[in-house]
Amino acid sequence: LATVPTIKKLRAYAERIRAAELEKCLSKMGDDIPKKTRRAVDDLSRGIVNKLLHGPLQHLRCDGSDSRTLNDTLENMHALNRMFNLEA
Amino acid sequence: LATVPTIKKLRAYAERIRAAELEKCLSKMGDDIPKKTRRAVDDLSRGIVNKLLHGPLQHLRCDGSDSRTLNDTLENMHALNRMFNLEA
Amino acid sequence: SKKHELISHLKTGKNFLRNQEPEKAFLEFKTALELAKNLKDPIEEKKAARGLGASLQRQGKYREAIKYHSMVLDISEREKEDSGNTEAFGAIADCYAEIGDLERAAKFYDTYIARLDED
Amino acid sequence: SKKHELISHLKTGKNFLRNQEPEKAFLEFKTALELAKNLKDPIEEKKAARGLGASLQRQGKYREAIKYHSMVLDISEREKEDSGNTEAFGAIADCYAEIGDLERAAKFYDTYIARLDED
Repeated sequence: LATVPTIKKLRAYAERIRAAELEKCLSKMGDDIPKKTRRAVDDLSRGIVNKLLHGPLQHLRCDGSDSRTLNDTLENMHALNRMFNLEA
Repeated sequence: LATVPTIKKLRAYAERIRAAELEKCLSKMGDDIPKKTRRAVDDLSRGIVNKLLHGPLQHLRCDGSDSRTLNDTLENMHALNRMFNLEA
Repeated sequence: SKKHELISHLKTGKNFLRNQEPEKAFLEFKTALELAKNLKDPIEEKKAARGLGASLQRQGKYREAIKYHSMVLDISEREKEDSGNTEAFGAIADCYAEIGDLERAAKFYDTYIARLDED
Repeated sequence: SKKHELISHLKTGKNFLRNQEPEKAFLEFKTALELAKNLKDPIEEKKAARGLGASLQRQGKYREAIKYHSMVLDISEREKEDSGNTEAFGAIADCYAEIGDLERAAKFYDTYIARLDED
Protein backbone atom coordinates (compact mmCIF):
# COMPACT_ATOMS: atom_id res chain seq x y z
CA LEU A 1 0.00 0.00 0.00
CA ALA A 2 2.90 2.31 0.68
CA THR A 3 3.82 2.22 -2.98
CA VAL A 4 0.44 3.44 -4.27
CA PRO A 5 1.42 7.14 -4.47
CA THR A 6 4.59 6.29 -6.38
CA ILE A 7 2.69 4.16 -8.89
CA LYS A 8 0.21 6.98 -9.39
CA LYS A 9 2.91 9.61 -9.87
CA LEU A 10 5.01 7.50 -12.20
CA ARG A 11 1.92 6.82 -14.34
CA ALA A 12 1.11 10.52 -14.46
CA TYR A 13 4.71 11.38 -15.31
CA ALA A 14 4.80 8.92 -18.21
CA GLU A 15 1.38 10.04 -19.44
CA ARG A 16 2.53 13.66 -19.64
CA ILE A 17 5.48 12.62 -21.77
CA ARG A 18 3.29 10.41 -23.96
CA ALA A 19 0.66 13.08 -24.52
CA ALA A 20 3.24 15.76 -25.37
CA GLU A 21 5.12 13.58 -27.84
CA LEU A 22 1.90 12.34 -29.43
CA GLU A 23 0.72 15.91 -29.88
CA LYS A 24 3.99 16.84 -31.58
CA CYS A 25 3.76 13.80 -33.83
CA LEU A 26 0.18 14.52 -34.91
CA SER A 27 0.94 18.14 -35.63
CA LYS A 28 3.83 17.07 -37.87
CA MET A 29 1.53 14.73 -39.76
CA GLY A 30 -0.74 17.58 -40.81
CA ASP A 31 -4.50 17.50 -41.26
CA ASP A 32 -6.63 14.62 -42.49
CA ILE A 33 -4.76 11.88 -40.73
CA PRO A 34 -6.44 8.61 -41.72
CA LYS A 35 -8.25 6.96 -38.83
CA LYS A 36 -6.13 3.83 -39.13
CA THR A 37 -2.95 5.90 -38.83
CA ARG A 38 -4.32 7.88 -35.91
CA ARG A 39 -5.09 4.70 -34.07
CA ALA A 40 -1.77 2.99 -34.90
CA VAL A 41 0.13 6.01 -33.59
CA ASP A 42 -1.91 6.08 -30.40
CA ASP A 43 -1.27 2.37 -29.86
CA LEU A 44 2.43 2.91 -30.53
CA SER A 45 2.71 5.58 -27.87
CA ARG A 46 0.82 3.50 -25.31
CA GLY A 47 2.70 0.34 -26.22
CA ILE A 48 6.12 1.88 -25.63
CA VAL A 49 5.11 3.53 -22.36
CA ASN A 50 3.37 0.43 -21.01
CA LYS A 51 6.19 -1.93 -21.85
CA LEU A 52 8.82 0.41 -20.43
CA LEU A 53 6.88 0.90 -17.19
CA HIS A 54 6.15 -2.79 -16.79
CA GLY A 55 9.49 -3.69 -15.18
CA PRO A 56 9.67 -0.94 -12.57
CA LEU A 57 5.97 -1.11 -11.71
CA GLN A 58 6.09 -4.85 -11.25
CA HIS A 59 8.69 -4.25 -8.58
CA LEU A 60 6.23 -2.01 -6.75
CA ARG A 61 3.36 -4.47 -6.71
CA CYS A 62 1.89 -4.95 -3.34
CA ASP A 63 0.08 -8.23 -3.63
CA GLY A 64 2.87 -10.28 -2.09
CA SER A 65 2.62 -12.71 -4.96
CA ASP A 66 6.29 -13.55 -4.85
CA SER A 67 9.13 -13.88 -2.41
CA ARG A 68 10.24 -10.28 -2.50
CA THR A 69 10.24 -8.72 0.91
CA LEU A 70 8.49 -5.51 1.81
CA ASN A 71 11.92 -4.04 2.34
CA ASP A 72 13.02 -4.64 -1.24
CA THR A 73 9.80 -3.15 -2.54
CA LEU A 74 10.31 -0.01 -0.47
CA GLU A 75 13.87 0.31 -1.70
CA ASN A 76 12.65 0.08 -5.28
CA MET A 77 10.09 2.73 -4.50
CA HIS A 78 12.66 5.13 -3.09
CA ALA A 79 14.91 4.59 -6.09
CA LEU A 80 12.05 5.38 -8.49
CA ASN A 81 11.00 8.45 -6.52
CA ARG A 82 14.57 9.67 -6.73
CA MET A 83 15.22 8.84 -10.35
CA PHE A 84 11.97 10.22 -11.74
CA ASN A 85 11.84 13.12 -9.29
CA LEU A 86 8.44 12.01 -8.08
CA GLU A 87 8.52 13.65 -4.68
CA ALA A 88 8.67 17.20 -5.92
CA LEU B 1 32.55 3.97 -14.76
CA ALA B 2 30.88 1.17 -12.84
CA THR B 3 27.54 2.21 -14.27
CA VAL B 4 28.55 1.91 -17.93
CA PRO B 5 27.26 -1.67 -18.39
CA THR B 6 23.90 -0.74 -16.86
CA ILE B 7 23.52 2.27 -19.15
CA LYS B 8 24.34 0.10 -22.14
CA LYS B 9 21.87 -2.63 -21.17
CA LEU B 10 19.07 -0.22 -20.34
CA ARG B 11 19.53 1.47 -23.70
CA ALA B 12 19.43 -1.89 -25.49
CA TYR B 13 16.36 -2.96 -23.52
CA ALA B 14 14.47 0.21 -24.43
CA GLU B 15 15.58 -0.01 -28.06
CA ARG B 16 14.17 -3.54 -28.36
CA ILE B 17 10.82 -2.32 -27.08
CA ARG B 18 10.88 0.71 -29.36
CA ALA B 19 11.77 -1.28 -32.47
CA ALA B 20 9.10 -3.93 -31.80
CA GLU B 21 6.33 -1.41 -31.19
CA LEU B 22 7.37 0.68 -34.19
CA GLU B 23 7.27 -2.39 -36.39
CA LYS B 24 3.78 -3.23 -35.19
CA CYS B 25 2.66 0.34 -35.80
CA LEU B 26 4.02 0.48 -39.34
CA SER B 27 2.48 -2.85 -40.26
CA LYS B 28 -0.92 -1.58 -39.06
CA MET B 29 -0.55 1.51 -41.22
CA GLY B 30 -0.30 -0.54 -44.41
CA ASP B 31 1.81 0.17 -47.48
CA ASP B 32 2.64 3.55 -48.95
CA ILE B 33 3.17 5.37 -45.72
CA PRO B 34 3.95 9.00 -46.59
CA LYS B 35 7.52 9.94 -45.77
CA LYS B 36 6.39 12.70 -43.44
CA THR B 37 4.29 10.23 -41.48
CA ARG B 38 7.09 7.67 -41.36
CA ARG B 39 9.42 10.25 -39.93
CA ALA B 40 6.90 11.65 -37.43
CA VAL B 41 6.26 8.14 -36.11
CA ASP B 42 9.96 7.42 -35.78
CA ASP B 43 10.48 10.69 -33.91
CA LEU B 44 7.52 9.86 -31.67
CA SER B 45 8.98 6.51 -30.68
CA ARG B 46 12.43 7.99 -29.99
CA GLY B 47 10.97 10.99 -28.18
CA ILE B 48 9.01 8.87 -25.71
CA VAL B 49 11.89 6.49 -25.03
CA ASN B 50 14.47 9.27 -24.64
CA LYS B 51 12.35 11.35 -22.32
CA LEU B 52 11.41 8.35 -20.19
CA LEU B 53 15.02 7.22 -19.90
CA HIS B 54 16.31 10.69 -19.13
CA GLY B 55 15.52 10.60 -15.40
CA PRO B 56 16.99 7.20 -14.54
CA LEU B 57 20.04 7.63 -16.78
CA GLN B 58 20.83 11.01 -15.32
CA HIS B 59 21.11 9.29 -11.99
CA LEU B 60 23.74 6.98 -13.41
CA ARG B 61 25.95 9.72 -14.84
CA CYS B 62 29.51 9.35 -13.85
CA ASP B 63 30.91 12.81 -14.39
CA GLY B 64 30.59 13.89 -10.80
CA SER B 65 28.95 17.10 -11.96
CA ASP B 66 26.79 17.34 -8.86
CA SER B 67 26.83 16.57 -5.22
CA ARG B 68 25.54 13.02 -5.47
CA THR B 69 27.86 10.55 -3.92
CA LEU B 70 29.23 7.50 -5.65
CA ASN B 71 27.23 5.46 -3.19
CA ASP B 72 23.90 6.92 -4.28
CA THR B 73 24.79 6.34 -7.90
CA LEU B 74 25.59 2.69 -7.23
CA GLU B 75 22.33 2.26 -5.37
CA ASN B 76 20.44 3.70 -8.32
CA MET B 77 22.31 1.31 -10.57
CA HIS B 78 21.38 -1.72 -8.50
CA ALA B 79 17.75 -0.64 -8.42
CA LEU B 80 17.67 -0.29 -12.22
CA ASN B 81 19.40 -3.62 -12.76
CA ARG B 82 16.79 -5.23 -10.55
CA MET B 83 13.74 -3.46 -11.93
CA PHE B 84 14.58 -3.90 -15.59
CA ASN B 85 16.09 -7.36 -15.11
CA LEU B 86 19.33 -6.19 -16.65
CA GLU B 87 21.61 -8.75 -15.08
CA ALA B 88 20.04 -11.78 -16.71
CA SER C 1 -24.55 11.15 -40.42
CA LYS C 2 -25.04 10.17 -36.78
CA LYS C 3 -21.64 8.48 -36.80
CA HIS C 4 -20.05 11.69 -37.99
CA GLU C 5 -21.79 13.61 -35.26
CA LEU C 6 -20.54 11.12 -32.67
CA ILE C 7 -16.92 11.40 -33.81
CA SER C 8 -17.20 15.16 -33.75
CA HIS C 9 -18.43 15.24 -30.14
CA LEU C 10 -15.60 12.93 -29.07
CA LYS C 11 -13.11 15.22 -30.75
CA THR C 12 -14.52 18.38 -29.22
CA GLY C 13 -14.55 16.68 -25.83
CA LYS C 14 -10.87 15.81 -26.16
CA ASN C 15 -10.04 19.38 -27.09
CA PHE C 16 -11.90 20.72 -24.06
CA LEU C 17 -9.98 18.27 -21.87
CA ARG C 18 -6.71 19.41 -23.36
CA ASN C 19 -7.65 23.02 -22.77
CA GLN C 20 -8.48 22.39 -19.13
CA GLU C 21 -12.24 22.78 -19.55
CA PRO C 22 -13.47 19.51 -18.06
CA GLU C 23 -17.08 20.67 -17.50
CA LYS C 24 -17.52 21.42 -21.18
CA ALA C 25 -15.71 18.20 -22.07
CA PHE C 26 -18.14 16.26 -19.88
CA LEU C 27 -21.13 17.53 -21.86
CA GLU C 28 -19.56 16.57 -25.18
CA PHE C 29 -18.72 13.07 -24.00
CA LYS C 30 -22.19 12.67 -22.53
CA THR C 31 -23.77 13.39 -25.90
CA ALA C 32 -21.25 11.10 -27.57
CA LEU C 33 -22.11 8.29 -25.15
CA GLU C 34 -25.81 8.49 -26.02
CA LEU C 35 -25.08 8.55 -29.74
CA ALA C 36 -22.72 5.57 -29.45
CA LYS C 37 -25.33 3.58 -27.54
CA ASN C 38 -27.96 4.33 -30.16
CA LEU C 39 -25.58 3.39 -32.94
CA LYS C 40 -24.56 0.23 -31.04
CA ASP C 41 -20.92 1.15 -31.54
CA PRO C 42 -19.06 -0.32 -28.54
CA ILE C 43 -15.63 1.05 -29.49
CA GLU C 44 -16.85 4.65 -29.54
CA GLU C 45 -19.02 3.93 -26.51
CA LYS C 46 -15.85 3.05 -24.58
CA LYS C 47 -14.12 6.21 -25.78
CA ALA C 48 -17.04 8.30 -24.55
CA ALA C 49 -17.07 6.51 -21.19
CA ARG C 50 -13.33 7.01 -20.79
CA GLY C 51 -13.72 10.68 -21.68
CA LEU C 52 -16.46 11.08 -19.08
CA GLY C 53 -14.25 9.44 -16.48
CA ALA C 54 -11.35 11.70 -17.34
CA SER C 55 -13.54 14.83 -17.28
CA LEU C 56 -14.82 13.99 -13.80
CA GLN C 57 -11.32 13.19 -12.55
CA ARG C 58 -10.13 16.62 -13.64
CA GLN C 59 -12.96 18.12 -11.59
CA GLY C 60 -11.98 16.11 -8.53
CA LYS C 61 -15.15 14.00 -8.74
CA TYR C 62 -13.38 10.72 -8.24
CA ARG C 63 -16.29 8.52 -7.20
CA GLU C 64 -18.32 9.47 -10.24
CA ALA C 65 -15.24 9.04 -12.42
CA ILE C 66 -14.87 5.46 -11.18
CA LYS C 67 -18.41 4.74 -12.41
CA TYR C 68 -17.54 5.74 -15.96
CA HIS C 69 -14.13 4.09 -16.06
CA SER C 70 -15.85 0.91 -14.81
CA MET C 71 -18.31 1.26 -17.66
CA VAL C 72 -15.38 0.66 -20.04
CA LEU C 73 -14.74 -2.67 -18.30
CA ASP C 74 -18.45 -3.56 -18.51
CA ILE C 75 -18.63 -2.82 -22.22
CA SER C 76 -15.52 -4.95 -22.79
CA GLU C 77 -17.09 -7.79 -20.84
CA ARG C 78 -20.33 -7.49 -22.81
CA GLU C 79 -18.56 -7.35 -26.18
CA LYS C 80 -15.81 -9.84 -25.37
CA GLU C 81 -13.29 -7.27 -26.60
CA ASP C 82 -10.95 -5.82 -24.05
CA SER C 83 -9.34 -2.80 -25.71
CA GLY C 84 -9.02 0.10 -23.30
CA ASN C 85 -9.15 -2.10 -20.21
CA THR C 86 -5.54 -1.60 -19.13
CA GLU C 87 -6.05 2.17 -19.14
CA ALA C 88 -9.35 1.77 -17.27
CA PHE C 89 -7.80 -0.35 -14.50
CA GLY C 90 -5.07 2.26 -14.11
CA ALA C 91 -7.51 5.17 -14.05
CA ILE C 92 -9.80 3.50 -11.50
CA ALA C 93 -6.78 2.85 -9.30
CA ASP C 94 -5.75 6.52 -9.62
CA CYS C 95 -9.22 7.57 -8.46
CA TYR C 96 -9.19 5.26 -5.45
CA ALA C 97 -5.73 6.56 -4.57
CA GLU C 98 -7.06 10.12 -4.69
CA ILE C 99 -9.88 9.40 -2.27
CA GLY C 100 -7.52 7.58 0.07
CA ASP C 101 -8.81 4.06 -0.52
CA LEU C 102 -5.34 2.58 -0.86
CA GLU C 103 -6.53 -1.01 -0.55
CA ARG C 104 -8.73 -0.80 -3.64
CA ALA C 105 -6.15 1.36 -5.44
CA ALA C 106 -3.50 -1.33 -4.89
CA LYS C 107 -5.84 -4.03 -6.15
CA PHE C 108 -6.60 -2.19 -9.38
CA TYR C 109 -2.96 -1.21 -9.89
CA ASP C 110 -2.00 -4.87 -9.60
CA THR C 111 -4.36 -5.81 -12.41
CA TYR C 112 -3.15 -2.82 -14.42
CA ILE C 113 0.52 -3.71 -13.96
CA ALA C 114 -0.03 -7.35 -14.84
CA ARG C 115 -1.50 -6.22 -18.16
CA LEU C 116 1.22 -3.74 -19.16
CA ASP C 117 3.21 -6.40 -20.90
CA GLU C 118 0.36 -7.44 -23.18
CA ASP C 119 -0.71 -5.91 -26.43
CA SER D 1 16.12 8.77 -60.21
CA LYS D 2 19.33 8.69 -58.15
CA LYS D 3 17.38 9.81 -55.11
CA HIS D 4 15.02 6.90 -55.54
CA GLU D 5 17.93 4.52 -55.82
CA LEU D 6 19.43 5.94 -52.64
CA ILE D 7 16.21 5.50 -50.66
CA SER D 8 15.91 1.97 -51.93
CA HIS D 9 19.43 1.00 -50.79
CA LEU D 10 18.74 2.47 -47.34
CA LYS D 11 15.55 0.46 -47.12
CA THR D 12 17.17 -2.77 -48.22
CA GLY D 13 19.99 -2.16 -45.76
CA LYS D 14 17.51 -1.75 -42.93
CA ASN D 15 15.77 -4.97 -43.90
CA PHE D 16 19.06 -6.86 -43.90
CA LEU D 17 19.84 -5.48 -40.45
CA ARG D 18 16.46 -6.58 -39.20
CA ASN D 19 17.00 -10.02 -40.63
CA GLN D 20 20.37 -10.38 -38.96
CA GLU D 21 22.42 -10.10 -42.13
CA PRO D 22 24.79 -7.28 -41.24
CA GLU D 23 27.34 -8.04 -43.96
CA LYS D 24 24.74 -7.60 -46.68
CA ALA D 25 23.37 -4.54 -44.88
CA PHE D 26 26.84 -3.02 -44.87
CA LEU D 27 27.10 -3.22 -48.67
CA GLU D 28 23.71 -1.55 -49.14
CA PHE D 29 24.55 1.29 -46.77
CA LYS D 30 27.94 1.70 -48.40
CA THR D 31 26.29 2.25 -51.78
CA ALA D 32 23.74 4.55 -50.17
CA LEU D 33 26.51 6.62 -48.59
CA GLU D 34 28.20 7.18 -51.95
CA LEU D 35 24.92 8.14 -53.59
CA ALA D 36 24.04 10.53 -50.77
CA LYS D 37 27.42 12.22 -51.04
CA ASN D 38 27.01 12.65 -54.79
CA LEU D 39 23.54 14.04 -54.33
CA LYS D 40 24.76 16.30 -51.52
CA ASP D 41 21.92 15.08 -49.32
CA PRO D 42 23.21 15.31 -45.74
CA ILE D 43 20.10 13.82 -44.10
CA GLU D 44 20.34 10.62 -46.11
CA GLU D 45 24.12 10.69 -45.76
CA LYS D 46 23.69 10.52 -41.99
CA LYS D 47 21.22 7.65 -42.31
CA ALA D 48 23.73 5.73 -44.41
CA ALA D 49 26.54 6.42 -41.94
CA ARG D 50 24.37 5.32 -39.04
CA GLY D 51 23.44 2.16 -40.93
CA LEU D 52 27.11 1.40 -41.60
CA GLY D 53 27.89 1.88 -37.92
CA ALA D 54 25.06 -0.41 -36.90
CA SER D 55 26.08 -3.08 -39.44
CA LEU D 56 29.63 -3.14 -38.13
CA GLN D 57 28.46 -3.23 -34.52
CA ARG D 58 26.39 -6.31 -35.26
CA GLN D 59 29.53 -7.94 -36.64
CA GLY D 60 31.49 -7.08 -33.52
CA LYS D 61 33.67 -4.61 -35.43
CA TYR D 62 33.37 -1.89 -32.84
CA ARG D 63 36.34 0.28 -33.76
CA GLU D 64 35.21 0.58 -37.35
CA ALA D 65 31.64 1.19 -36.18
CA ILE D 66 32.83 4.16 -34.13
CA LYS D 67 34.28 5.70 -37.30
CA TYR D 68 30.90 5.68 -39.02
CA HIS D 69 28.88 6.80 -36.02
CA SER D 70 31.36 9.67 -35.64
CA MET D 71 30.74 10.51 -39.28
CA VAL D 72 27.15 11.39 -38.28
CA LEU D 73 28.53 13.93 -35.82
CA ASP D 74 30.86 15.35 -38.46
CA ILE D 75 28.07 15.78 -40.98
CA SER D 76 25.96 17.52 -38.33
CA GLU D 77 28.83 19.84 -37.57
CA ARG D 78 29.36 20.59 -41.23
CA GLU D 79 25.67 21.21 -41.91
CA LYS D 80 24.87 22.94 -38.63
CA GLU D 81 21.94 20.53 -38.21
CA ASP D 82 22.19 18.07 -35.39
CA SER D 83 19.48 15.48 -36.03
CA GLY D 84 20.71 11.99 -35.22
CA ASN D 85 23.44 13.19 -32.87
CA THR D 86 21.85 11.89 -29.67
CA GLU D 87 21.66 8.40 -31.16
CA ALA D 88 25.23 8.68 -32.44
CA PHE D 89 26.62 9.65 -29.03
CA GLY D 90 24.81 6.68 -27.50
CA ALA D 91 26.02 4.26 -30.17
CA ILE D 92 29.65 5.42 -29.91
CA ALA D 93 29.47 4.94 -26.15
CA ASP D 94 28.04 1.43 -26.64
CA CYS D 95 31.00 0.57 -28.88
CA TYR D 96 33.58 1.88 -26.42
CA ALA D 97 31.84 -0.08 -23.68
CA GLU D 98 32.10 -3.24 -25.80
CA ILE D 99 35.84 -2.87 -26.29
CA GLY D 100 36.34 -2.18 -22.61
CA ASP D 101 37.23 1.50 -22.89
CA LEU D 102 34.96 2.52 -20.04
CA GLU D 103 36.45 5.99 -19.71
CA ARG D 104 35.51 6.99 -23.22
CA ALA D 105 32.19 5.14 -22.97
CA ALA D 106 31.29 7.15 -19.86
CA LYS D 107 32.22 10.39 -21.57
CA PHE D 108 30.00 9.72 -24.58
CA TYR D 109 27.14 8.44 -22.41
CA ASP D 110 27.27 11.67 -20.44
CA THR D 111 26.78 13.71 -23.59
CA TYR D 112 24.07 11.31 -24.74
CA ILE D 113 22.19 11.51 -21.44
CA ALA D 114 22.40 15.29 -21.30
CA ARG D 115 20.66 15.40 -24.69
CA LEU D 116 17.82 12.97 -23.95
CA ASP D 117 15.59 15.71 -22.69
CA GLU D 118 15.87 17.78 -25.85
CA ASP D 119 13.88 17.49 -29.02
